[in-house]
Amino acid sequence: MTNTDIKIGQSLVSQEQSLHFLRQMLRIRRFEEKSAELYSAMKIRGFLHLYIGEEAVAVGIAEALTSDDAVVATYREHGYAMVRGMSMGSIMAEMYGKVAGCCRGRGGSMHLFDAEHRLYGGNAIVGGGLPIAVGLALADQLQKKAQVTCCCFGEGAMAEGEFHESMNLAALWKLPVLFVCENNFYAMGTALQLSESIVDLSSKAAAYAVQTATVDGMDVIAVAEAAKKASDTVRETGGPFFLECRTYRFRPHSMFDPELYRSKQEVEGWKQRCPILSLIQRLKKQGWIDDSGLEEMEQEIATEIATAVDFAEQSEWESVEDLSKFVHSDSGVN
Amino acid sequence: MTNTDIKIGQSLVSQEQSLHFLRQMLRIRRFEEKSAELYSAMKIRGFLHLYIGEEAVAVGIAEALTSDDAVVATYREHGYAMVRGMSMGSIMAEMYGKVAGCCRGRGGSMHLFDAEHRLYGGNAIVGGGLPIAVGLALADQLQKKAQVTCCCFGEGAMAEGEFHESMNLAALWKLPVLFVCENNFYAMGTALQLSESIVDLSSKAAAYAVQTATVDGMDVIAVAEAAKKASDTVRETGGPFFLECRTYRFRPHSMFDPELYRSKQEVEGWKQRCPILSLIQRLKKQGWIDDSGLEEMEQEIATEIATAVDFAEQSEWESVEDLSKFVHSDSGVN
Amino acid sequence: MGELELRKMTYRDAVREGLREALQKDERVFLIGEDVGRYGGCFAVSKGLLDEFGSERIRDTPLSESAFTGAGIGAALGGMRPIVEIMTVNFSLLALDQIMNNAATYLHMSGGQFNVPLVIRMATGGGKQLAAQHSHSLEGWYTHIPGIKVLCPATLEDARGMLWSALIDPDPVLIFEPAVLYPMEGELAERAAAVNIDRAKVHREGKDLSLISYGSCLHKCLDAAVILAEKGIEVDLLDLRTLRPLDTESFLASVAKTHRALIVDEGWRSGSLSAEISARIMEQAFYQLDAPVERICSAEVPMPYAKHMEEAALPQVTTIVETARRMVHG
Amino acid sequence: MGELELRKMTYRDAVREGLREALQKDERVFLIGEDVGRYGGCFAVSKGLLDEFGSERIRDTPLSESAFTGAGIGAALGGMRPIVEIMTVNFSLLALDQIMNNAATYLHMSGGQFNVPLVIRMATGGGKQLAAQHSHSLEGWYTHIPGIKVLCPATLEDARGMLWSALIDPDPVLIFEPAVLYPMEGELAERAAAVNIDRAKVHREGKDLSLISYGSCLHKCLDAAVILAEKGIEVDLLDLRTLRPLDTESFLASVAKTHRALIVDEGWRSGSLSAEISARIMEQAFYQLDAPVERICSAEVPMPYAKHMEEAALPQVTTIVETARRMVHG
Ligand SMILES: Cc1ncc(C[n+]2csc(CCOP(=O)(O)OP(=O)(O)O)c2C)c(N)n1
Ligand SMILES: Cc1ncc(C[n+]2csc(CCOP(=O)(O)OP(=O)(O)O)c2C)c(N)n1
Ligand SMILES: [Mg+2]
Ligand SMILES: [Mg+2]
Repeated sequence: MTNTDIKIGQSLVSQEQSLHFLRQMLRIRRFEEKSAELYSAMKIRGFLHLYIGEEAVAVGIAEALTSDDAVVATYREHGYAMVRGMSMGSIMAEMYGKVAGCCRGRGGSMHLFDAEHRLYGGNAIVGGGLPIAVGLALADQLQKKAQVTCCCFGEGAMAEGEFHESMNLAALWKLPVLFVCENNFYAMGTALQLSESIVDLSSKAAAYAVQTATVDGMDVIAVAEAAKKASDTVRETGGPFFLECRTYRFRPHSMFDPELYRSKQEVEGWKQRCPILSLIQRLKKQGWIDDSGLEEMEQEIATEIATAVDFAEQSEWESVEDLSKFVHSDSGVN
Repeated sequence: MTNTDIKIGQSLVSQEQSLHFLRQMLRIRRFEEKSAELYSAMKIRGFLHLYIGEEAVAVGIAEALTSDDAVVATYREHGYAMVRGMSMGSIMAEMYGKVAGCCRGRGGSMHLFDAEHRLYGGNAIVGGGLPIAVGLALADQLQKKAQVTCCCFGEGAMAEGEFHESMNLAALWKLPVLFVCENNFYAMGTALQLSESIVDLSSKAAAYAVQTATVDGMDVIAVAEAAKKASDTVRETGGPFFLECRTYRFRPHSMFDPELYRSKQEVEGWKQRCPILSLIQRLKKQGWIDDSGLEEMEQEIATEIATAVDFAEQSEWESVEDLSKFVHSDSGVN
Repeated sequence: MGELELRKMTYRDAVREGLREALQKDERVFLIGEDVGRYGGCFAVSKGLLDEFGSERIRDTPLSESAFTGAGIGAALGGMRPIVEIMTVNFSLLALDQIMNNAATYLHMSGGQFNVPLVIRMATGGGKQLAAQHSHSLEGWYTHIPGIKVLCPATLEDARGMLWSALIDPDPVLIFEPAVLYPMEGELAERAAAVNIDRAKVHREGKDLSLISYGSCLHKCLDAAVILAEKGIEVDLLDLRTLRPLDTESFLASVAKTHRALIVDEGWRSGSLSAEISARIMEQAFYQLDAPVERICSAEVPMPYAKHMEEAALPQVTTIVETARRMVHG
Repeated sequence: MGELELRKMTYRDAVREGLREALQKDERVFLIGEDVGRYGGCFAVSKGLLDEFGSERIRDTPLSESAFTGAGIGAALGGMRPIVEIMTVNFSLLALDQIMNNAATYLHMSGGQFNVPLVIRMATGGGKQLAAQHSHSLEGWYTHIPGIKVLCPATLEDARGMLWSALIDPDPVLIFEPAVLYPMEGELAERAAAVNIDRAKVHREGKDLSLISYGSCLHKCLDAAVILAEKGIEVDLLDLRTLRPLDTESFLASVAKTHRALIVDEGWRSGSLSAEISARIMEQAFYQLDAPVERICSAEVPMPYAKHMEEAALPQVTTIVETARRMVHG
């Protein structure tokens, strides 16, 4: 192994790439910490579902996707919005409900959309995004476009009928969908074993004749590697793949959650495996980053966030005259 | 093997029982042949889904059920209505739309109900009966009643989300449901392989941690035996069981079906395996029935059917004044 | 010229021609649903199209209403022009989450970024003795949902022409085909003329009473109108055609002329489309009314199987005639 | 006596007390739904009940709206008295097939053999900036379905009392709890008094205008009524309480007195419950009206997230006041 490479997980990752992983995870972490603050300050309202603890998943997955690929996510999608390339400003402004937000303030935290980066939401109905992903992949197949549609959902969504129907269609029609299950072991307060008669999620997916893999969702490099293999398989076979990422939600489900359903110790145990801290340790051991370098990165991110908040603060409110704008397209669109 | 017993399939069945099987299958066959006639004569209207070719399933399953057990069936349920003990008259009158019908003419062929024999329909929404069966079994579990709820559905229903959700609940909560999949290889005109990414249906069910078995649905004794094992398992474990019965629909899906989707040869091939003819051959070989005995049985059944038709013809029409009767219970019911 | 030559065909044939023309005109168009291909369509509407266009464009689906409807939404977002066929409105309840929470909201939720050029067709209505789970007439109910358009072709011309108009609409359009109309015969010009999907159509002019209807009930109203004419009552007969958005102008114009209105629809009475129309007339034409607006709808019961019971539950010509006479002559 | 002692509590507490009393009174009663147990209910309504009654009677379910709602129907058929909680009406679309095609039809389809003593509770309505997929107000829409009853408690008394009345009803009853009301404070007597579920309630008597509402909008009407009173306008304020079947008598009696009616509900305007009420007044009280009945409903848009936009979409006190004034003074 050359000294320009580091063996982490099972793979060779360059210094540049591993620092990029760190930066992306930190950007999500700090952005959401700020969002939580702004929620308490009543700048952000509605539901706010934080991704804190699960950052390695979105960051690792993003590595395997091209700008032509599509992403369908859930209400816990800030991470995906960022890794897809959306600016913090357009996301923050959206959560402020301002016109400069990616959806002109109509969507909020649960509904981040971006045509340019092919992010198809932000869906607040559990399981609701799966059929959409199947359809996007069907459109690609019919148009002979070699694109992947990445569909992310929580383990809780797997109990919904739409999971069953969508997996079957994707497998039956050999559609290029990368199903990414973010298994954080809880659906709100319902533990996986209270939700599924079989907790080995890959074996559930296998029952649709779909290729599967399970990866440690707290290890960004492992996720990136697994996602690469998975997406390569999708590109080669043109058919679906199911990737389970085992991760954990450090924060409450949303901003109103007494967390009666899990113990402090359990949460603490998982925090020991924080994807960001562990990567930092490994990078330091490798001598690829030191405290000052880290400090610098934190500074840059802090500035980026401050600029985004500023942008959101400065932005205008949509005029109420435009309330029914976008209920239908201005004719012409087609 | 003693001469009072006959080794058919893998099991020992008495002469009495095998003649009973034959009579039950013939009753269903002849009753439905008559129904088809009466449909052409416009005495019966709406949809009429015939079970002809599949009689071994209902007859074999019925053997494993007690009068305390419940049955939830589909729109193709004449067979179940009969084997549960409903009179041909109340079924025929129902299909005539007469007040003497089991549902006072409100249900018709697709909605046969009978509280006395615990037949909970007759459901015309594919997959719609599965959650109901889960609930009936849940009620039994909560009330500590050692009863089985038998839920029958076609293989096409397995693609519906309700199949997925219901199997998971039954397995997760260990509910006494006997799921009987009548795999006749077509859902209307859609062949199994065009409907499921995996055509081994038992393996699909196994993905819910449910015990499974597959049986030749054209062999009534094999079905009876498999059903007995299955229901015994449900009674012992208190949990669900999935039994696939491979069978075939000799007739069109309903009365309007050009059958463009399957070949005459395929149908002929399956007709060679007619569950009734094959049982008759085996009984004759065994010397347990001869042509005169068969003739006698046919005569008795013909009389039973004639009486039923007569009963239906004689019955009154519900008065239109009672149109909205049963939209709500007469208070008091609870 | 072709346009002028009239050909005898059924409503079913007209829908099929609309589908064929759309599939020929735009390769982004495909038909997806249960048994649309090998079976030929549960009402034989798509019979023959599989051979003509192949299994990619005439796509049979498993029994998965929610997923294949959602897949239609996704395919529309992905650049295609899907026509999703849900066999009947009764099964559309299983796809309602996809329709209301995705198809109808995507454009607005995304701040105008993602329109959904999707068409969903389904058969609707009772009258065939299919009982409580197979006889719903929910097209009026669907009109409550912002973000979608709702059409109900009552004529061969609309059965053929509305599909293309719906396909060129950038947003989701639901087309409800009354199942009892499929065998209806009529004549159509060789080539389809484009039809508008924003105006009601006056089928008969009259000064005594505005008779407002759509779909299968339109034909009961046409029969009633003939009988009423014999009795000297001239009705202004409107076919709403597009149920959302409603062409309020047309029925207000009619009421301004007749000062009396009777609405006939097959939905259950409470919360029927008729209620909305009555409320709009109340709000916008109250002072022009000589008598209260009345409704004839279906009885509020799960549809019974028996023929005489089903007839008692559905709007009938005699009821329309009697009600109209009472309203005009008191 | 206990009955007379009043205790301070929230609407949320009142619902919880109703649940607790029902669970204590009848062992056939159990609560089933997503996160009703360990989480304590997504709105903390069932908090504490798991410890008190155990996981068999306070049953957490997987995310499977259709199956656990259908399981509730089956359990009711099997002799239990299930209370199915669907977190919010937005998710009930996934269970609508079970509700409309099974719960509402079983008794009639079976010719009276199988009644379904089931209660389904769900939160409803907007006002919390939850945007297009989480702000539906569909209780009025549900009233279109024959075979079910629809209740919407607007007061603490009804929040606690309606549940038991629903449970002793032999047929399916849907209870919609406006989510914005959960924190509302008030006082209740120690012991629950049974409440009727067939009559509307007059909250204020007045001769100038009938103000007809229910649920969260009732409270906007109460505020409006105070302002209007200051302006010398006395409204007759009705809380419909039971949305299906509607207590038509009460609002007709009110209109007979005031000759003017304004209906306020949070549903989308087209096809709203208000339309049905307006149509009934048209049909049965036309000649008593001095002015057209009017409606204030939600704008026909998927609910936007931004606060000012959501407020613009929902009925507001100022609109009610202005409309009422115009209607009375012209
Ligand atoms: C169909 C539906 N039912 C219920 C809800 C309420 N709800 C929102 S998130 C959630 C839990 C989902 O858990 P999971 O799929 O594991 O995703 P996670 O939140 O853990 O990321 C529930 C029950 C919903 N939004 N949609
Ligand atoms: C939810 C739903 N979708 C579609 C239909 C129309 N339909 C009735 S039977 C049927 C095929 C069902 O096939 P299967 O489950 O295999 O049962 P079989 O008829 O073969 O016994 C279809 C598509 C329906 N009744 N319900
Ligand atoms: Mg989870
Ligand atoms: Mg089948």
